[in-house]
Amino acid sequence: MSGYDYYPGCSLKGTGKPYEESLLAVFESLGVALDELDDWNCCGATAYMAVDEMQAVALASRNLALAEKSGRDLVAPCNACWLVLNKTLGRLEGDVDLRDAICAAMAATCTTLNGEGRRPLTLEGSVAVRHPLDVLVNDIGLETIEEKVVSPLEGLRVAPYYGCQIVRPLAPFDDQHDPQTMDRLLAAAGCEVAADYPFKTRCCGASQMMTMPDVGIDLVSLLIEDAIARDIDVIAVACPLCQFNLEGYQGKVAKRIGKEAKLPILYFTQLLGLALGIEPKRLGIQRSFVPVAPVLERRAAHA
Amino acid sequence: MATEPMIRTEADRDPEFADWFTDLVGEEKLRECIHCGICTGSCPLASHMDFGPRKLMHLARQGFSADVLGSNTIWLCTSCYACTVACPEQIPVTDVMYALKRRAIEGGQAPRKHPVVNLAKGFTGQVHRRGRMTEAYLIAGLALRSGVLRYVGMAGVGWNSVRTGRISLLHDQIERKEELRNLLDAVEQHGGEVAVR
Amino acid sequence: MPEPAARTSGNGNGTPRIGVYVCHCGTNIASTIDVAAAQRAAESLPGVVLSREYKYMCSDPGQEMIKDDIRDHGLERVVVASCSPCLHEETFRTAIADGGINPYFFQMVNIREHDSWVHKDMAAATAKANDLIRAAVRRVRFHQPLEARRVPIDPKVLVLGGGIAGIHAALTLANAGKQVYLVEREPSIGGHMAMFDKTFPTLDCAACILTPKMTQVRNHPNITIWTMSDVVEVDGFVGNYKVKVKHRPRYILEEACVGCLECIDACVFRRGKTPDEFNLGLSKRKPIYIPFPQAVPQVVLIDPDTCIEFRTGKCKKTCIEVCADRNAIDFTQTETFDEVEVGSIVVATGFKAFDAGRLPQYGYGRYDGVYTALEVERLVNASGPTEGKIVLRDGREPERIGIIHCIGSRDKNTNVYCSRVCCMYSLKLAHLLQEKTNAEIYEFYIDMRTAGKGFEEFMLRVKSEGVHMIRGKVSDVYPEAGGTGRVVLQAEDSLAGMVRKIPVDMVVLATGLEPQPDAEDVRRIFNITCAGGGFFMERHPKLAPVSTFTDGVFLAGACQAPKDIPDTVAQAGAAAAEALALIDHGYIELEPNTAYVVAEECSGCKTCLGLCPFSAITRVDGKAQINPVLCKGCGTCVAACPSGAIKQNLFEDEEIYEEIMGVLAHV
Amino acid sequence: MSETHDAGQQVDGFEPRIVAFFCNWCTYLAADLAGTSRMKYAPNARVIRVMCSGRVDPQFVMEALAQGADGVLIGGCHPGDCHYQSGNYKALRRYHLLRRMLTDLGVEEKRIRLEWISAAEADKLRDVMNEMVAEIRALGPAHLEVPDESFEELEEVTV
Repeated sequence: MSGYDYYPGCSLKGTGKPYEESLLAVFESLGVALDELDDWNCCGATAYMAVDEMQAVALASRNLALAEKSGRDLVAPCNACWLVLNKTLGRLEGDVDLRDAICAAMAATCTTLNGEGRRPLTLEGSVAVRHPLDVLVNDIGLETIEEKVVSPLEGLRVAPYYGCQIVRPLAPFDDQHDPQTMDRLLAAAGCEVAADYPFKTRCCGASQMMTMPDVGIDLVSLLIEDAIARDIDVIAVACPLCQFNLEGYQGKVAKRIGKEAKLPILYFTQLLGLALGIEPKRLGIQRSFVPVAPVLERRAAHA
Repeated sequence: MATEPMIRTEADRDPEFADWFTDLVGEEKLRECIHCGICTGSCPLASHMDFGPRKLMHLARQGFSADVLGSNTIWLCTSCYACTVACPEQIPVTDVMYALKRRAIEGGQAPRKHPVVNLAKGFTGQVHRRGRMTEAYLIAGLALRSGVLRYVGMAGVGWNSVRTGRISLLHDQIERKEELRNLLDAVEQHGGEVAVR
Repeated sequence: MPEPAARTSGNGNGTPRIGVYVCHCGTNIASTIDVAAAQRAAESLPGVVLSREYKYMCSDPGQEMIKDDIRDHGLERVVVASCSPCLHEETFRTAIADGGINPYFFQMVNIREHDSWVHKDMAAATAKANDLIRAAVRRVRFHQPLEARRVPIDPKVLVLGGGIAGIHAALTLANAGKQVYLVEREPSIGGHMAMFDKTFPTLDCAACILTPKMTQVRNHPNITIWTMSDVVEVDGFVGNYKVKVKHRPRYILEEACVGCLECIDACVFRRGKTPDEFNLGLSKRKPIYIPFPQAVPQVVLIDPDTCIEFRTGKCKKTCIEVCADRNAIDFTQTETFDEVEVGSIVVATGFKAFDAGRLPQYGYGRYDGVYTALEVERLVNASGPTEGKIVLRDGREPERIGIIHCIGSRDKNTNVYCSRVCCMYSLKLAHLLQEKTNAEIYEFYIDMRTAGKGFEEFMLRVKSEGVHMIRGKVSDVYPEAGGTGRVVLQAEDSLAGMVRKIPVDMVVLATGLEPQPDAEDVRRIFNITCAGGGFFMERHPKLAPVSTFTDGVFLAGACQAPKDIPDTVAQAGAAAAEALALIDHGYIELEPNTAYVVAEECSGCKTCLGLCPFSAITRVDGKAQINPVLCKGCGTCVAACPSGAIKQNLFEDEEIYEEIMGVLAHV
Repeated sequence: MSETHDAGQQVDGFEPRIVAFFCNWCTYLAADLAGTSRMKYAPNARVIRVMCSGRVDPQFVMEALAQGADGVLIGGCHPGDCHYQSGNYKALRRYHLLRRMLTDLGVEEKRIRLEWISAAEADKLRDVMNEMVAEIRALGPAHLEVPDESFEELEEVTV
């Protein structure tokens, strides 16, 4: 049972495409299998929870049920998916009535394919849902990764940005207030980690950027302005929504803070991929809104 | 200029709402709030709220349902959980916000054209139909329902996304849509509010 | 007392004449238990010749009523249903003895703590009371006349902990002429108070009021000070404790050292390299050092972890050279032990300041400008690491200072209780810091708790001095961009109804008070109890606040709960007074609940011999024999005796069987 | 403070009767503390005070069951905390033997319970009381008729 099942979540098929591309490329380069879960559905994210709680739990549960059949851990790269799936696991474990209701409904309506054909879908709640940061650092290991780094990103000053939902309210693999996993991974990739960046777990505005743009711009401006003031070259992220919010609106941010804002926002997998010597195109670097080349060139000149 | 008096009488209170609210979390935790304000202090959006989570929860405990459900506070919560992990009384504030959102939507107290509500409804509608969410349609739907104009300023982002191949007009969907829809309908009939913790 | 075997005396039908009294305890009992019904139910129980209810049985009229009834109605047994026997068993026994019958012809029924206070349903609570009263009535018929055992009290006292609590207790006892052993684990007595600068609300200098007391302790002929020492074993019981004390080596002969400190100057280390414990690491010390200038005893010590001689054996030992005439340095010292006998013990082990590193969100250890309150006490202290100048770790003087209350207090993630002193010491530090720096000072508080003599007035004074009061707990501490060295404090200003961000140069974390980390070990050694949170538990929160459940062991100071200096000193005095009362009484009466052997029934099987932890049982002429002086009355041997030859006073088998049948007899 | 409602007074009328033997130094005081803290718990137990859980003769337990108790609770100090050094260990040893014997006689294990409850653990006392009442209520009344010979067997247990 080597390798992992992979739950991309909706965003990684859309705006988060570079995350998926770079994640798959990195795992392939490290020789670790990542197999997409068959017929996964949306996790429900934060929106479903605001409308119907039972349905939200049911949505996540179907994925958990599909995933537990292989006996492998499930990798969920999107922070929101990761939290929703993990929170649902906790609630199913702590609330027998809830679990019974969901199991009954699922067995009656959903199926899965096993050796004997289509069978009603059952749920035990036995799968472990993991974030790629956790898997890379705690399973694959920094030593293994360091060995495979061929092009360390020396001179690149990177601020690790974890966002909210992989450290709150649950923090199974890192410190809640001062997480270090991404810091260590970026250091392994040769980056200069900006340990002084104070907002590594501060909210990016999430879906408010769509619904109340003024509010969203406010939050992102704080994050970008501080990074610029600290001479940071790149902010590294671990969530598609964080990436989109931090990168997509820098024109508006510039107006808000009265300074130029052209700060590349890259997935930690993209940076790690570069260090592993993977072709930038395979990492989706060209899909960035903010040009990345100037920063990389400056680094090359520096090195 | 019209002024809204900041005075409430006992007649404004809705005791049933207060009871419903305090029962959301076990062990009477919601009654044990010590008003330290760390929820509001840690909230990245408190500065935009009618009142921060501390005050909102106090109003709810007192049964001022109209103030609570009519406030923008619950719609501004981004589920970042900063308040939840900071609370010295271990109140799961974010989950309480979810419950208030549901109550407002179910009771029809949510602002009719509020973009957050529209986004949530658009999102759930899509997922209910197709099992997955496609960003292009989510945004388009939001723009249509909440008034197109406020999204004009966002057009740059849309163009960038198309340019870099990060947005697709193809609907993403799952194979066994029918099964998922039946599951969602089945649990909806089961119904009922699940305790927050 | 001419009272023959219980069963045969009394009212003609073989049962003694029993009186039952049911107490209302105001409304404490009567609001949940139908007292009148319980009284009527008791009336019809076999042997009961009289049953009464009364508002407060423990009051004088209540006691008089019992005494009168014994005389007027010829009562031979008394049952009182009221509160816990821990509270008033003694009261009623005394009254009954005054009334003229043996005090042990009495049984108490706990219908308050065990019944009315813990139940809501009146029918169920009343039924329970009836069962318990019935059991007591059945039991009391079998009571035997007994006499309390008297044990003499050794007048020596052991005081554990040399902070202000231990110092005050020791002095009080010594001044009354009692021999005191004062055991302190640090190299000097003085405790936390020695580290403080000024004390609230009067702002007297802590050293000015503490050091004279420390000197008194040193010079007192009745006090033996043992520093660097721990109690490792306590044996015995009230009046007769045997205590084993371990002395850790300080590598200095205490009698020879005169405290000239020349060895410190002579040390091969030109300057200190080890973080100084007393200054909380804000300064450095050498391997040979004295904890602080006014230390008692005035004796240096050597830290073997950093001393070159200990680490390599190749030091020039300049310290020994310079001490040639006194020859006080001894690298060969090892642990030694003392065993002393004392009659009573005062535990005054104090508190530990909450470790601010447990809350990384407040930046302690991460940002230079963040200090704990105790560190700031040292900073503002004229004899501290900066000689009282407020200089930050990066060398700057602060222009803005934020004091954050309730760090490690009032938070279910750390400690749920209020640490009680932090509001006041924060105000004090605000005053002192403002006096020394002219900085703008912000107090971030949740509730300002200033209950105490002169406390509210002090708060008003600090407010009038212009300190900003922000009602809200700081949620974020993060460094300002641009390398200013400042950190930004973010909090809801709940009075203004908005979130505020305030950049400050210095943050003071008002850390709460926690039990000592080894409180659990101390608790075990002294056989006392820890309450929630780990503080030692007093026998009764109101009526016995310095006693413990172990007779002869008393509590003083912050080891019992967070408290300020005045309360600590008051409690230390009370603990000393309780010990003195015990000593001056000369003896203590013990429950006559010892076990005894009915020799005819003993089969000599030896089962009991190994069971007694106090070696009270011996075998004489093939039969077990119990030494009543050694027996503590646990009854373990009684339960184990296969032939039923061992019995226990006050807890005879038939008494317990009657109770069992009594509680289950209702229809 | 969380407060469990009186678990008593059920419609079906079965109210478990529990005899509780509490040691004087820990569990009895925990029950006192529950009182001073005004905690609420099920009113089904009747407490009999002994100096030490080591005093609880297995025959007391048998007698209680024979007299109609539906359950017996023994409360002592935590291991290492015994006021008499080791009485609670003796109690524990006897408890294991006694329970094995009672199981042989058809008495459900849950009817006999030994708990270490320190003087500070009023909340634990409350929880144990409520839990035990609920468990025994689920079991129904005990119908124990102790054959005489088992009292003799007890003597082995006793030692």
